[in-house]
Amino acid sequence: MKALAFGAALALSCAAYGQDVAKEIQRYRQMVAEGSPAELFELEGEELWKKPQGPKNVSLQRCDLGEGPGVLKAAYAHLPRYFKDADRVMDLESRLLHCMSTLQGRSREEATARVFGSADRPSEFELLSIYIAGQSRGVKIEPGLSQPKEKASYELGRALYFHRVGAWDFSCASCHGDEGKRIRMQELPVLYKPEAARPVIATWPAYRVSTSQLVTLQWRMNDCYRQMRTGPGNKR
Amino acid sequence: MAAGPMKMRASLGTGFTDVRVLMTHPMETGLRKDADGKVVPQHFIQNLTVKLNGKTVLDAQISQAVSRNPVFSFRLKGGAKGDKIEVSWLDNHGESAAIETVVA
Amino acid sequence: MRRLALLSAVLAFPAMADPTPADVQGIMQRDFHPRGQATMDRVVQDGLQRVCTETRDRPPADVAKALEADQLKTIVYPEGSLMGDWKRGEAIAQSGRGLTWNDKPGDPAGGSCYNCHELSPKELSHGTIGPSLRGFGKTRGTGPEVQRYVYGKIYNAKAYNACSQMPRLGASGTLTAAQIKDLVALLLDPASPVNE
Amino acid sequence: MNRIRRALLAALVFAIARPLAALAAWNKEAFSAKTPGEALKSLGIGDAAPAKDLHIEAPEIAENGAVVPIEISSAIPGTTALIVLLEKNPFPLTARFDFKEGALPFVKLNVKMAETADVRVLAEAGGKYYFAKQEIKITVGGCGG
Repeated sequence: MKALAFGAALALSCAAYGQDVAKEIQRYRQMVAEGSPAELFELEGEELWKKPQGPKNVSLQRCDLGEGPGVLKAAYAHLPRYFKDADRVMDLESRLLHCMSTLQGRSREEATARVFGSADRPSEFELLSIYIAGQSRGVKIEPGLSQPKEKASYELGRALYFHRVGAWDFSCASCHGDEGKRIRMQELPVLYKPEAARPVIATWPAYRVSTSQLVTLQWRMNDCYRQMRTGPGNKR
Repeated sequence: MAAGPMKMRASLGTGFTDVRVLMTHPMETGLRKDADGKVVPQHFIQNLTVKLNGKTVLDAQISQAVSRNPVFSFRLKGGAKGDKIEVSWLDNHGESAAIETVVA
Repeated sequence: MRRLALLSAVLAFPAMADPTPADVQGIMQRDFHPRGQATMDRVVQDGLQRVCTETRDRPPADVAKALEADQLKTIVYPEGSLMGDWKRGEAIAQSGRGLTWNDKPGDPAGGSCYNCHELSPKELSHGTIGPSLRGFGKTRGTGPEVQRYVYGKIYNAKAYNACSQMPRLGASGTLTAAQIKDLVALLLDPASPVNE
Repeated sequence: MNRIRRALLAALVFAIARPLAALAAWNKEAFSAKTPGEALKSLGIGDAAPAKDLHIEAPEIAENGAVVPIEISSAIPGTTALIVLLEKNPFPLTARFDFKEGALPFVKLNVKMAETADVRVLAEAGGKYYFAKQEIKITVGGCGG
């Protein structure tokens, strides 16, 4: 499906030759995916999930990610969602931070000192994220949308998606607004449409080939804003 | 980055055993500069050894041009449940690591 | 919560109906941070950005006309020929650097042209957000009027189409006059690979 | 499944102080060679014949030179070694695999390529050398910033 749209876009400019380019890039991506070391990071994430840490020296294993304390199955697929104990909507990282604070007794300053890691050393959030996301394989992505605060978050996210800002006047929709567009060879999913967003979001967190780095959705959005020429969403 | 985890999977194919091994290693070329503009010294795996039931079946020498966090697939002749496969590596700093698995 | 990035920023906001661009801007000002050359004024919308956001890039014709006239005034044309060197232009078109929080201020920026446009047929990796510019100069020639149009379009695309998705590469301070001239040459010079 | 997983975890990196270092040979001269010709000379390889039975499975276009997947295999009887050269890299020799009794001449790996170039694979069989080549185009991915 994706490959078809991709081929069609190219065919406009360079006919049959474009089909070959699209096919080869597709083959490249498939071969890279088969040889991805992402599983290594899932193992590291599992160790971190089970490792006692913080002043209380306990692990995160009793953390409630929305499906009940310690339940990882399908938890990632149903985030972000509203949490009564915090009276707000949380995504995976903010919920993990909540657990680090309540269960492990860690300070926000310490726990968020390093939100995004490097190729040499992925961050705690990145390793935990890929492990937890791995427990939602095959589960349909359905974030919370029934509670009033969930609806309000959704509406804000939607407004932000179309908000043109920054030195280059971009919104998310500048690139992810129309079907069949690309940046260089990268197809751009129209992310405000759930049917287009689901299969893409399901591939995150991801092992990023260009930098050999493990990255999360928060990183992805933050780096989009970098390239939209605004400031970052994290203080570092 | 020091040696991180390794992971290995061995699966029986028709007439051979497929071995896939993942290793955490920076594979620094010695040509890359860090954020401060300093050259990151060479640091890469040079040797890779695959053993089947204690006997070496594959010896590899590799260069810094192998990608970071290397992934290799090999094929061993035949193979049966219970076969023990061991993969080890040695880098240019003299660091090494190994992993073993039993074909299931 | 501020330290965790964007999603949480949005999620933390209290319930309300139909957020306006002003609401969104408030959140960005609260939760985004300055870094490097990306200072906080980057998250404050200018009038044009505000109108385009509010109208989903389809402003009423009279508003669009007024905005375009306004933007046209920002364009500064250098003296003499507007054609530079297409070879340097090709390098500028290839580069996606400049103005981000991790670019060094003062380092030469690129135009990111290939991210969105097809130009030289030798470059297979080109985007499709903007129209293909392959062969652009073939039918248009190299006359002073077309040079002036191309220079102006690169300098401030919004002067020709108020809610264009193309950055205002001159007006935003991304590219210098000399760089824009090199891009004009890349598009118009008969010797440029674009016009093969 | 669970058992396998436990076994895998148990096997995680045991640091070793075995005489691997003493046994391991790494052909410094060949790996330091700056051209494919010099590298082959250092490996003691003279003539090589083109061979249809030596297969390279690689994409013709790679979106990113940092990770280029290559699968190589030989159907030449008696193949004992496979050698990979990336012709335009600063140091072309990238890998040499020596297969003993028990291993099939097959390997899949990811390599870094500086620019569009040929990947050249050589096979050693019965003291003779064979080669195959494929061009891989390296393009730019993402926004390039």
